[in-house]
Amino acid sequence: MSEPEMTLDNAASMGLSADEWKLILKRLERTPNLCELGIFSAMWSEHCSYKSSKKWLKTLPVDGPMVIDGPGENAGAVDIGDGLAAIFKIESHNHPSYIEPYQGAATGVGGILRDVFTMGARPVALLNALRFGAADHEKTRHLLGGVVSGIGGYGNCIGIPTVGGEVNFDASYNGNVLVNAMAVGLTHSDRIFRSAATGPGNPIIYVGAKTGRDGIHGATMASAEFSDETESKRPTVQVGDPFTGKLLMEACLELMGSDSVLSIQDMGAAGLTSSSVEMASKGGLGMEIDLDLVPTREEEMSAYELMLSESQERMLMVIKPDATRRAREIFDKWNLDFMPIGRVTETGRLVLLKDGATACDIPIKPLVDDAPEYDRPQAKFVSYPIVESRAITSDAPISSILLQLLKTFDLASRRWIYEQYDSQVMADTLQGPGGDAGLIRVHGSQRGLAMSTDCTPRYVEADPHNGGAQAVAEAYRNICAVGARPLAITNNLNFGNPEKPEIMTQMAQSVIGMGEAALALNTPVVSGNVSLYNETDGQAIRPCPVVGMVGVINDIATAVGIAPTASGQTLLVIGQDEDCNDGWLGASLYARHIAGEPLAAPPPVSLEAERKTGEFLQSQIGAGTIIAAHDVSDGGLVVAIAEMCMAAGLGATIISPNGGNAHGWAFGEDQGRYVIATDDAGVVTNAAKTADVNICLLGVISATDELKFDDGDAISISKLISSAEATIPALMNG
Amino acid sequence: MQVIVNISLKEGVLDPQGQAIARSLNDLGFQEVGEIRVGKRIVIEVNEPNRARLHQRVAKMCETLLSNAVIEDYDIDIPDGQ
Amino acid sequence: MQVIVNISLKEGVLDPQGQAIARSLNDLGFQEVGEIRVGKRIVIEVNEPNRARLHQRVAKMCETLLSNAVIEDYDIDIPDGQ
Amino acid sequence: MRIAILIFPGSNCDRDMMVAIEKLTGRRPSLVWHKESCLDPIDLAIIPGGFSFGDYLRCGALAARSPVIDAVLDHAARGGAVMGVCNGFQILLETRLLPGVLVKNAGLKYICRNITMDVCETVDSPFTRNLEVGARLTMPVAHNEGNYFAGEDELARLNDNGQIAFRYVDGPAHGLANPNGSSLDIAGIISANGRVMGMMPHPERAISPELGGSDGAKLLQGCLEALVS
Ligand SMILES: Nc1ncnc2c1ncn2[C@@H]1O[C@H](COP(=O)(O)OP(=O)(O)O)[C@@H](O)[C@H]1O
Ligand SMILES: [Mg+2]
Repeated sequence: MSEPEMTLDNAASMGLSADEWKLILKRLERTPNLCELGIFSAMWSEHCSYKSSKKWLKTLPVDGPMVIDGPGENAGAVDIGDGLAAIFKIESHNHPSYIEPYQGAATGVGGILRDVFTMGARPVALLNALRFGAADHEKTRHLLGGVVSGIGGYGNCIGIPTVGGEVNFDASYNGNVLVNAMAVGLTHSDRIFRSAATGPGNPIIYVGAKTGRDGIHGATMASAEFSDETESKRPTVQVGDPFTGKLLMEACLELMGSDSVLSIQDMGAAGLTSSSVEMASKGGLGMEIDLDLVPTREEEMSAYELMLSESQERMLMVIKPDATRRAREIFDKWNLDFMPIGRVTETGRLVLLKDGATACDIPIKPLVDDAPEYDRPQAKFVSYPIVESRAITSDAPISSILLQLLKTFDLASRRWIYEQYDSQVMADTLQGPGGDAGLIRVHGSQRGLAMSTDCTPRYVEADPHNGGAQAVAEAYRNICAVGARPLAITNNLNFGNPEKPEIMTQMAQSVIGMGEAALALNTPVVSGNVSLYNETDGQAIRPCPVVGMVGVINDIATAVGIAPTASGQTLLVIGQDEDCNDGWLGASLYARHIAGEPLAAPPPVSLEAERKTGEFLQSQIGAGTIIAAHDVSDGGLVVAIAEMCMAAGLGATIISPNGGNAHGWAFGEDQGRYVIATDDAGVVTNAAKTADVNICLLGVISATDELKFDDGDAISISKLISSAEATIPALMNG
Repeated sequence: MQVIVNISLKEGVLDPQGQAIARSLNDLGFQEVGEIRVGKRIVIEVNEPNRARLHQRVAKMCETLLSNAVIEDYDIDIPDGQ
Repeated sequence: MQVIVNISLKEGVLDPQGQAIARSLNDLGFQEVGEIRVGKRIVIEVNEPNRARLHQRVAKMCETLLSNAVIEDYDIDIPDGQ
Repeated sequence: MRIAILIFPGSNCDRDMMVAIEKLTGRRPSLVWHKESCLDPIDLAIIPGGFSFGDYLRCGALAARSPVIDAVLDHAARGGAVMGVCNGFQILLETRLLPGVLVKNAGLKYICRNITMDVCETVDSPFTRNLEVGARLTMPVAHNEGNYFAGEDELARLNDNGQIAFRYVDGPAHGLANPNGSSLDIAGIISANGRVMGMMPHPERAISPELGGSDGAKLLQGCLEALVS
């Protein structure tokens, strides 16, 4: 059966533009067949080629003394001391999760874990960043329930603890949820595996699960806008199998310990296509693969289908020729397919055989080098106005506003979510979800790794540049708050359609802000992911450039949590000056929930102050003067204090400010601050003065059930707890 | 009336559970076992005497809640003589 | 041959999943829904031409692995005309 | 003290258990792959938590039919001690070494949180002998199917025979004491002869104060000492 000749229409239906089609004809000097066109379309999709974002990603700082592998490998690698490397990356699975929340989220976790163990690292922790539509939107309950159990379903089964994450609810995500999953792994820094193919003649091995017709063209789907039609088109989504994922992880790690693997690449988006092309192109070599040898679970799969299937739990490796038998034994032990399917060549071409004939013969270089790169136009951004707190506040008592805020979906307890994740398996979790950063022990040592995911989309929308920087600063604060030293970041850029100038502005400006902050805070970007076209019927999501940060603490015994431990401990706020009696309410949660969310500029970020304050906090925690610390973020100072009291089950008496604007003081979201509890208030205060860091006395922890202000306003801590705990369960069980 | 709804994975959708069970049966000496697919069998008590309408309502339940059309098919069986 | 094994919970055994589904359907406006019980429907490809022996082997699979006699019943359905 | 920890392809608490045992005894237990069909002479076989074979069909069902389980059954038949934690408990029920079943949590969700349980008065058993009756122990649970179910008669028998080893008590402020709807708040049971014990909570995750407390160490230590004496 001969297939019809490919035309521009075919190319267009695969998401390629007329110019891109012309370039393919030119490079091949002939018309591609279906399989070849599919390969071009996948490699040149937004998802694989980063064509709209590359220009901006290049501006990010990627170097530093701790960086072993920056962006470009399957995941980033940083030196954490003792000859060890932390390997981590974040990745989105937004579109699949909207279509099938359980499987979409589960395969998102599976995919990011493969990126980490492909590098030879054993994954030790998972995090996530989630965005759902408004709580009262008809789909939210279903999507939240499915996504959370999918994340848990995969992570719990494979046995990697989920130690942190974040979740927001906002109507802009009604038709476009965000599911970003991050994985962190550990290995010896001299035992990292990379993907560049080596040694012409060496065997190419396919391992893992069999190939089916799952998620064909997932990469192009992830690069296209949603519309009502998409929902009815119902593309085949991938189904994850965490059990096979676990077998694959164990088998690969076992094989990597045996000096057999030369290069290895997981099959993620665009499956066999992107894995083979990337391995060959990085090695400057070619590949010849016999598709008839690929293990399949469905009959009569075409070359096109085999190359574009996104079946999960598969890997491609180049191994030493004499290691084949040992390698096969290991995969047999773990009941996984192991199949030599081809060899590395010197031709620089991707040659695929099928049914004894050549199904594809194309040069590899253009697939990668000629992938389009666009400098898409931006719109001139008009910053939201600076709005004074006076224009926003009411005169209700602080306690009643606090209660109201803690009940909102923005601030309510996330327990219903994170109790569905095994946060303790591997028995190294020092702090799971519920604090600032997740903290795990480096197995068998006193060292710890801290990690956090953060982004505040409403800030990014109001001021993309500042919002990009703020995401880094907030992650930085979460790491510092447990006493760890921030090392490096990974990021996931979630935006709408980049062909719209205003979306391009959001992306470009927030990446610039993110880069400035990463540079100033000495946390280079070592990996990341971009998810564009997050739009439904022309309605873009609120921009969400998520930052995932990893830090290290040399002695876990010094780490702190957010809960004060006894009455009498002094509460201080670091990064705020003594006579502060107002605060920045523009773009705050207070403005959103109490004042109808007026368009207003977000609080500015001072990177210099962030760094000074963060380093001061790290040194004080290291010195043992601090009992508990919590960064001030969403909801402001009084929310941070209340969260500490709720975590401790203790009350506090707080000194109210003099004059000024009490609601601005209580709920302003000024950046660069931490609330701490200490028994050594004098020591800490003096040290702050010496370090030229602002510090201000807030009050004292009490053994009562009351958060009390010295003007008499008060509220019961148990009431705050029960209110904050009730919100999400009420939605999900209601 | 009692209605039985069978939910099965669409053809081509991976069934890891079925695979694991098949392998285990083979290991236990049931060599004659080939592919296995696992679905759900939901037995519903429905108070609706009109069979046509019953079928229509149960189909609606399947589409709204019981099955996920992306990966699953359903079929409705209304036993006779009720 | 294709064999269908239906696994259902024994009477008297609590079925929280069935209860939850019934509650959701009621909430979604399906007031006519009463009790719901959720079971498994396992479709097995078996290479055994002799029907009597086929039934016997599948029964053995049920007893050894597919069902847990403490809480579950099974029934075997071998569609005609294969 | 000779201890074997069984490993199935999807076990994921095997290392945690090994580390805990090594910390408490100073000796590394032997690790036994599920395809082995015999066990060297041992004092205790431990089946750790995880998802043995993906927990497909029913938790523990596929694992309970693997070769190493025959060896465990022989060991138990000789009066050998067996302990199953979480998925290990589920597997023990599937082997019928212990009665009853573990079904889906009442909340129909996976649950990972710290629970508190009471040590109950039991038949003489190495698993409870060194623990004070009424002692409260706190440690994590992490499971989808920990809802213990048995017929009325069976439950009465377990209760009357002193086979209930641990019961959930005293819930946290934000939840019920019993995390999964278990009959009689059962968190763990032992066999009539006291030699086989299964429990849902994870003692191996609570072996040092900075990591979830040390009540798990107390529990394991008690068992290990009773088994040598
Ligand atoms: N989706 C989630 N997955 C896991 N943990 C979460 C998730 N959402 C929130 N958490 C946890 O809940 C706690 C509070 O979250 P959040 O308010 O976003 O913290 P912060 O403001 O410090 O970033 C954190 O410990 C976080 O790790
Ligand atoms: Mg924080």
